[in-house]
Amino acid sequence: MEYLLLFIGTVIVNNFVLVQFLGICPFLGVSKQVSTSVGMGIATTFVMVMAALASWLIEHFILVPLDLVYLRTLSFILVIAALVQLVEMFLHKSIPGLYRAMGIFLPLITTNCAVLGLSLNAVLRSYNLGESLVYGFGAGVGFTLALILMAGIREELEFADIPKPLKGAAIALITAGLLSLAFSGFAGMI
Amino acid sequence: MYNSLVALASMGGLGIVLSVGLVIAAKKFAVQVDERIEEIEIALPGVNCGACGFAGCRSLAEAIAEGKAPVNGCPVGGIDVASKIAEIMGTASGNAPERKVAQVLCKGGCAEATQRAEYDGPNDCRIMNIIQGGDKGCTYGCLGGGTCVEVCPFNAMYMNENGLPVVIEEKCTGCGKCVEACPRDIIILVGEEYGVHIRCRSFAPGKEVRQVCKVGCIACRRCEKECPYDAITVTNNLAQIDYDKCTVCRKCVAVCPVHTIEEQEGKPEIKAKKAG
Amino acid sequence: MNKMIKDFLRGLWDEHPTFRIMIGMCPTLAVTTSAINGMGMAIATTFVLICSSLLISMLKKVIPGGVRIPAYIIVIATFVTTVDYLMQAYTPDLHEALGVFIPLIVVNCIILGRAEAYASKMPVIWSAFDALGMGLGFTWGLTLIGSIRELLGSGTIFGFSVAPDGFTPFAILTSPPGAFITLGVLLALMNIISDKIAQRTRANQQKTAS
Amino acid sequence: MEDSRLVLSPSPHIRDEDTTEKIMLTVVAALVPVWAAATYFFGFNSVRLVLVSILVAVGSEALFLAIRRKPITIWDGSALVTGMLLGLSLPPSLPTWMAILGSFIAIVIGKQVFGGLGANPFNPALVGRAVLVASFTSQMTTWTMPFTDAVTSATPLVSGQVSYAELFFGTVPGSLGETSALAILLGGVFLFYRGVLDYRIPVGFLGTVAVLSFVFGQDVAYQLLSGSLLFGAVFMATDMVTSPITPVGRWIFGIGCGLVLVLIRFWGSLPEGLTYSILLMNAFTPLINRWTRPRIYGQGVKQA
Amino acid sequence: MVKVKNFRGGVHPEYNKHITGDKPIKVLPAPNEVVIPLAQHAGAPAEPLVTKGDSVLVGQEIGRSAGTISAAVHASVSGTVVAVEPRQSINGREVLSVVIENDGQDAKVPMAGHPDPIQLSSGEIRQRIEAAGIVGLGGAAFPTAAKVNPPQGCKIEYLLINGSECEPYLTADQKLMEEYTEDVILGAKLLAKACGAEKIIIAVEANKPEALRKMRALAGSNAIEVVALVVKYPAGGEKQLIKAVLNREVPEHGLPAQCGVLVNNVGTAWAVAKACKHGQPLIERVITVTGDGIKEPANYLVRIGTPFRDIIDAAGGFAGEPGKVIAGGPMMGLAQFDLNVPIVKGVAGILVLSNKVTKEFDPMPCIKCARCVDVCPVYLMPVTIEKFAMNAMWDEAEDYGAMDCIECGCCTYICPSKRALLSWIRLAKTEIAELQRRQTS
Amino acid sequence: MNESAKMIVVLTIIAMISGLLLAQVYHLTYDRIQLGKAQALRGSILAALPGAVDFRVIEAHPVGGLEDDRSTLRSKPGSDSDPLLLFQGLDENGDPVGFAYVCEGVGYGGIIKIMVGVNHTSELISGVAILEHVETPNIGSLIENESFRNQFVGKGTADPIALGQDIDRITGATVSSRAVTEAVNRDLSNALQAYKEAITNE
Ligand SMILES: Cc1cc2nc3c(=O)[nH]c(=O)nc-3n(C[C@H](O)[C@H](O)[C@H](O)COP(=O)(O)O)c2cc1C
Ligand SMILES: Cc1cc2nc3c(=O)[nH]c(=O)nc-3n(C[C@H](O)[C@H](O)[C@H](O)COP(=O)(O)O)c2cc1C
Ligand SMILES: Cc1cc2nc3c(=O)[nH]c(=O)nc-3n(C[C@H](O)[C@H](O)[C@H](O)COP(=O)(O)O)c2cc1C
Ligand SMILES: Cc1cc2nc3c(=O)[nH]c(=O)nc-3n(C[C@H](O)[C@H](O)[C@H](O)CO)c2cc1C
Ligand code: SF4
Ligand code: SF4
Ligand code: SF4
Ligand code: SF4
Ligand code: FES
Repeated sequence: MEYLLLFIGTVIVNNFVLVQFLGICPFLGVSKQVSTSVGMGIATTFVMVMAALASWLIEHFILVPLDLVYLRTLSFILVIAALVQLVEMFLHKSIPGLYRAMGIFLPLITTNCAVLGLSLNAVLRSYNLGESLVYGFGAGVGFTLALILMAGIREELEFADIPKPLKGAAIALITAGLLSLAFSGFAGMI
Repeated sequence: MYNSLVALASMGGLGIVLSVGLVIAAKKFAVQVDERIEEIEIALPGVNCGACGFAGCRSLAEAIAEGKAPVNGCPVGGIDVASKIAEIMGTASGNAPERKVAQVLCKGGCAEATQRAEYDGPNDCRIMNIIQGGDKGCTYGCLGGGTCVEVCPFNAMYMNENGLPVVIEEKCTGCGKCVEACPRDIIILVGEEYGVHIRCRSFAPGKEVRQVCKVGCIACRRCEKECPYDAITVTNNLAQIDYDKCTVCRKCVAVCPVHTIEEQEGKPEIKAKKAG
Repeated sequence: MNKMIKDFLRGLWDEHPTFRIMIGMCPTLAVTTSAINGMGMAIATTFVLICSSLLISMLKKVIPGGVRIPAYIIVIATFVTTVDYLMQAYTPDLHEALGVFIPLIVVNCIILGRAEAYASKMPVIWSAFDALGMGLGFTWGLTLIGSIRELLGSGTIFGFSVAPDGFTPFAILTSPPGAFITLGVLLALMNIISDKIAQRTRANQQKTAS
Repeated sequence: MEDSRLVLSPSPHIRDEDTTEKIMLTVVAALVPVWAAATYFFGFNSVRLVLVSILVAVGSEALFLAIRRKPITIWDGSALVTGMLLGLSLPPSLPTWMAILGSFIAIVIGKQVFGGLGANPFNPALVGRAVLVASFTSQMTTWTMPFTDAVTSATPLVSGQVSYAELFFGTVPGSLGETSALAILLGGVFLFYRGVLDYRIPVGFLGTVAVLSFVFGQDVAYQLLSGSLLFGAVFMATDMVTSPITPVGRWIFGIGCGLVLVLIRFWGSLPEGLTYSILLMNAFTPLINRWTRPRIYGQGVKQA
Repeated sequence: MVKVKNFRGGVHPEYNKHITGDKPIKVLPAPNEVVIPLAQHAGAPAEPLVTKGDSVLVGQEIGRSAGTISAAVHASVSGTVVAVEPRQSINGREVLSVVIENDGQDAKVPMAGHPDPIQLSSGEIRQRIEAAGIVGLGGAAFPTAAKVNPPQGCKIEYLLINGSECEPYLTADQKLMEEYTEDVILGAKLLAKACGAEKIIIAVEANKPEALRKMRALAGSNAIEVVALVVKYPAGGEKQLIKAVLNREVPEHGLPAQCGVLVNNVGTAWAVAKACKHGQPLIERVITVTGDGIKEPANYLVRIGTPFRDIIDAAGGFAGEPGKVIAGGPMMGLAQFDLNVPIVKGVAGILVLSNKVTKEFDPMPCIKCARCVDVCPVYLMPVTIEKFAMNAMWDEAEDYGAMDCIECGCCTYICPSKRALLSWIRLAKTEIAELQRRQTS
Repeated sequence: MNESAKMIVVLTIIAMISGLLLAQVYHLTYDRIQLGKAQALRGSILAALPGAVDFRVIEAHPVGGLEDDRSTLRSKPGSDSDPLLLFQGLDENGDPVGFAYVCEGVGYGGIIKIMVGVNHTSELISGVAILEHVETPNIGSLIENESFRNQFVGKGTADPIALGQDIDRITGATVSSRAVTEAVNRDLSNALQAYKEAITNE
């Protein structure tokens, strides 16, 4: 039950993109088409779970025992980047189908606030391993949800007669704002 | 101090582990990715217009890298892009494709051509054409709905007051979108140096053409006879120019009794052809 | 020299990180609830940007291509952590307000992007100018957004109350939806302004041409 | 006879009488009883806020279009509906300038920046309302008793101390238009009768709330009648522009609104979730449309 | 009260059938000159058998069927061929036509009738249908001979006789059913025999009580059932009819025969009866001349090839300034700009709308009211397909079923924003077909 | 040197240098950071305990631990064994003024951390300070205002503090107001008891 609450809380109440402002760049960049945003969402979710696991291990087996918390940011980002790169190489070589559907997004994700933010947050909130994983998964799902919703709207907006100065990023930001407004109804729920 | 050493050692360890891992992985999972694809894609204009016949710039880049498309495959980019790509591909053949521009082969606008009905429907030539062949008296002529103008991705066309499309040749990239869109096949791509055009596409007999249009080709054959290079032939009631032979000498222009043939300023005679 | 100034100015408008290239959006939206927060964040980022650009430009010959990215990340992360601790020590309130977004400077695309695209290819001095331009661009951007949100959302600016009595703050501007919408509207304004500028220069060119 | 050219046009050659303007005016007509009830209960405040909202909505639409040098299409009536709905969703004691601001935002941020009528992904009136709530929370949650200007602490949804009859007729504190279930139902029936209202959304919405209230042991009738649920389900969730176009999609939309509303009402920290439930489902609309395409005639039918 | 048969979708336009509903069918004298296009049907145009100067008799074959999907064409008057040349036809194009000057004799070629045609074998019936050049008179003008020859593996169980005449204004089928009930039923029986159908169902819209009554009175045998259809356009659409009457669906991109059904118009049945009984080819048909722009609306039996102008003159000419002259009904008919075009086999009426009725429709932005989705009788999303078509996204349009559109026009009719949905969908269909053609070649 | 080896060596060296540097930064700033934290803590303790000029930390072991908090979404690890920190405020003479403890409530935006001060003798609340919160600026954040916080002064364990009666809500921020009120209420008696036990044991 607590895991469920944590999950729901991370997905909708404290949505990574719309409430926490993490991962805005890919959110704005890759939300032009529903199909790509699904791929991106899945890839991000995967990386987030992996990052949650990796950072928990580092924190609890290296940084804390050796009293090296000041190396947290550095070690997290390094390990995540390396891991993602490994996975990407692996997919490219071994499972080309999956690579084409999802792998091509991986390099985009490596150096992205959402993933590092997730790792740091999980540690700062002293989640245990299970919680970290649920948190990572929830964050990924929340990111995916926001991305797909945005993509659905933006595909429609392609056909709309939007004033010229607002075309592109400006209208995307306003849409994101209204989306965030819609999500704000959940605020304080959990 | 002790803590500093721990930091030194553990970061060193991390560095080793990661770099060794990456080195091994890079070898083990190496996939031959053609770096040139990336470079070519950057060199391409990135408008994704599809004029090259591929599904966007990326696809063309892949095709060029694989040798399935020529380095000058992008008609939009022209010589600059072609030579850049040629550099990347290491081939010397940076010859730009001949720059072609769109020419509208109909002169019968509102003032010259008759209407056979009052059209009331979507302002789209393709739709007009489906609906009983449209409202224009001439069933070969421009419908004036401006679909070509709509589809041009480079804003290289506009409709004039006479209800005919005009190509702004400096802006036209020869992408051919308008050619494809025009339901009457009135637009063709022609090398930009050619400055004489027979602006009519009607295969109707001269008598019928006269009834519906003041400037339509009546197949009187005067231009055919006048042309010193045999560049004009009249078949199926219509005079057409073989641009490969045309030298832009302009002799035909004056003889046309209905002024179907039009010359463009600033496009001089092509002397080289005369010799050959 | 001229080109160097141009490169420097580029970051301030033509390739403005926030309003043109749209990178580093997370801090741009998250911490600009007040002018001081936005400015603090931007200055911290600028510091890291300049330092890492300098260092990477210096080290560019030494670092082999294969480990380029991890090496840059280490350099950047080192500076970020340094800033993190310095701020915690000397500006604890600001540190508190910016929260997790300070360590997240590591992944700010401006920094790695500049490192990749510029510093790894250009001489040290040029890189520094480029970084300074970008950083200042980022700074004025974030300060502007922060000021607007603070002024309308709380009636203060840099913490000083400037609103007349009876002013009811437009609180949505300090909330997440307000952040998105403010930036969206600002972006539209920037587009209008640069359109106007482009028009004017074109008109000028035509005038001189004729 | 030859002189006059005949008209050439694609079939069909006849069109239904209904136009977009008529549809919008029908909604306005359906809102008249609601406004009348609001004026009866809240007096001048009702006239003041609704009128101001309408004027500002129509005015800002005209202004925006004028700046864009587009045809001024204010006579299509959609801005009128938006303004009226926004006005009716405001608390009676709200300062006029806030209504002006909300109405302006509804039209400009909620609608015109997306390209005007038909292009907005979110319900403009609700965008306006949500922005007001987020900005002026206390003013937007300050209620007055009907027939007086006395400020009361809470709406029946929060206080929970009024009879069904009061809820039904509307002698309770609340937003201008939301209090009288009777007037809303009157308008709703009229809309349905005129074919403007698709029954699926209100039925799905109210049905879901009823079922879930029952499941969670709440007073079903009370949940349905209190707050702005009825008003929103009849007039706002049904906004065509921002709700799905497929039949199945409209069921999903209605049910989704109900789910979110219940979630917020029972577990959220806000007393009322109507605005957010509809806005959230608005966001889902493009996806719902995409994933609930009707089966085409003959599709999947095997040869006999 | 028997329950009327219904289907999903459709619209309720003003039917306006009262204008001609009580007007008996008048025989229109043959005109001085007829123009008989050689392509009046779906499929390959007929090949001309006569040249300028030839003299021809009524019922003489002047165009030979040019393949399996094609139909013969016959002279509808006797006289001299004055031209074989392209002439404007109702589809707006010039079509190779035989122009015959009427000599007023009405001399007929010898026609081999049969006193009790029901005795004919199914092969003989089919042969007579083919020889008579019969095509579907319901609108599509598909050669009936090809239609009654079901494709391999299809067993026809039901013959549906389509007497719904759901197009507003038109009353030709209605009058035909009322005045020639017997022949229509005979034709139905012959068609059933020709295609091997076990059961005949005659479907008539419930707003034609007289036709229903007469049909029911004569249907008699239990092999023939007469059902009342919901009064809704397009109840007469083949697919909608099958769904309403039999609750079956024709497979997508398939033929009715694949669900065991053959649908024929009442006029077609009548023509089949005449071909078998009198050996008369398809040289005349019943049409309705109506609309507020015509002086004396009426139902006429006219010769194929009669120019519109003659018919309009016979009906008293225009009432005031004409706006639109439409070949067919207001929902699917084709607007004409040239009154010299002739009546062809597939045209059920001439509708003249005055200037008052033909107002311009200025499209407004779509408000996504989904009425078009609700009324589409093949359950498409017209608004979505329109959007794709306007943006030249043909693949997406195809994916959303553009090719399944039956062009009934319900979506455009109902749209409160007066959008030209069908026009764009039609464009999408043309472009998709073009792409498919290019792909296969 | 071959390319791979070079990669490994360079990366390792850079990593090591960075580690070393950061260790230095950490040590250089450590004292100052700790001092800052302590000052912040001290400030809020002294604000909650008027009259105190200094404080000391008492570890207490409340009976049964403090109540679980749904905000943190997790059970507190071994709340029985974990000591509760109480801060005893001392006046100029070093005499106890009272004690302060930290409690948490769930507000509109998230967790609100509150420092509650209790008078030594009267056992009534002497002050409340908000340590951390993420409430909406200008709405929920008004709980930081003195006018709101001062309402708690003088309240005690005798009868539960009720929102709306003892404490005026902040308009439009019921959730935040309630969170603070409930949090203060909930732990008050427990903490008081633990404090009493702790000082008697000493
Ligand atoms: C064997 C057979 C083949 C047919 N082939 C076609 C065909 O290729 N194209 C076509 O439009 N109709 C074809 N039809 C006729 C259709 O089923 C249908 O009756 C005709 O298209 C007219 O329908 P409508 O008036 O509803 O459009 C065929 C019918 C039969 C029995
Ligand atoms: C929208 C639509 C409406 C139609 N309405 C009628 C009708 O009212 N009566 C009719 O006989 N055929 C109607 N048809 C044609 C029928 O689909 C079908 O082609 C015809 O009944 C087949 O008979 P036929 O081959 O004898 O013409 C309609 C077709 C469509 C697409
Ligand atoms: C954008 C927004 C921000 C809000 N921020 C807070 C907040 O910080 N604290 C709070 O208690 N309620 C907040 N609320 C919620 C409502 O103000 C409050 O729960 C509700 O109005 C309770 O109504 P009442 O105060 O009239 O009882 C917020 C609501 C919105 C829409
Ligand atoms: C049944 C119906 C309900 C409507 N509801 C709303 C509404 O809730 N809010 C609104 O701004 N406009 C509403 N409108 C008006 C119109 O659809 C709206 O302004 C568009 O969303 C603007 O593009 C409604 C219109 C109709 C026909
Ligand atoms: S669409 Fe036609 S006019 Fe426009 S650029 Fe392409 S070829 Fe030229
Ligand atoms: S040239 Fe073709 S597409 Fe262009 S306006 Fe004329 S008919 Fe239309
Ligand atoms: S989409 Fe086609 S079938 Fe559907 S209603 Fe429109 S015209 Fe009729
Ligand atoms: S009927 Fe017209 S307005 Fe309604 S959804 Fe369809 S296209 Fe849009
Ligand atoms: S700053 Fe780019 S994703 Fe956060």
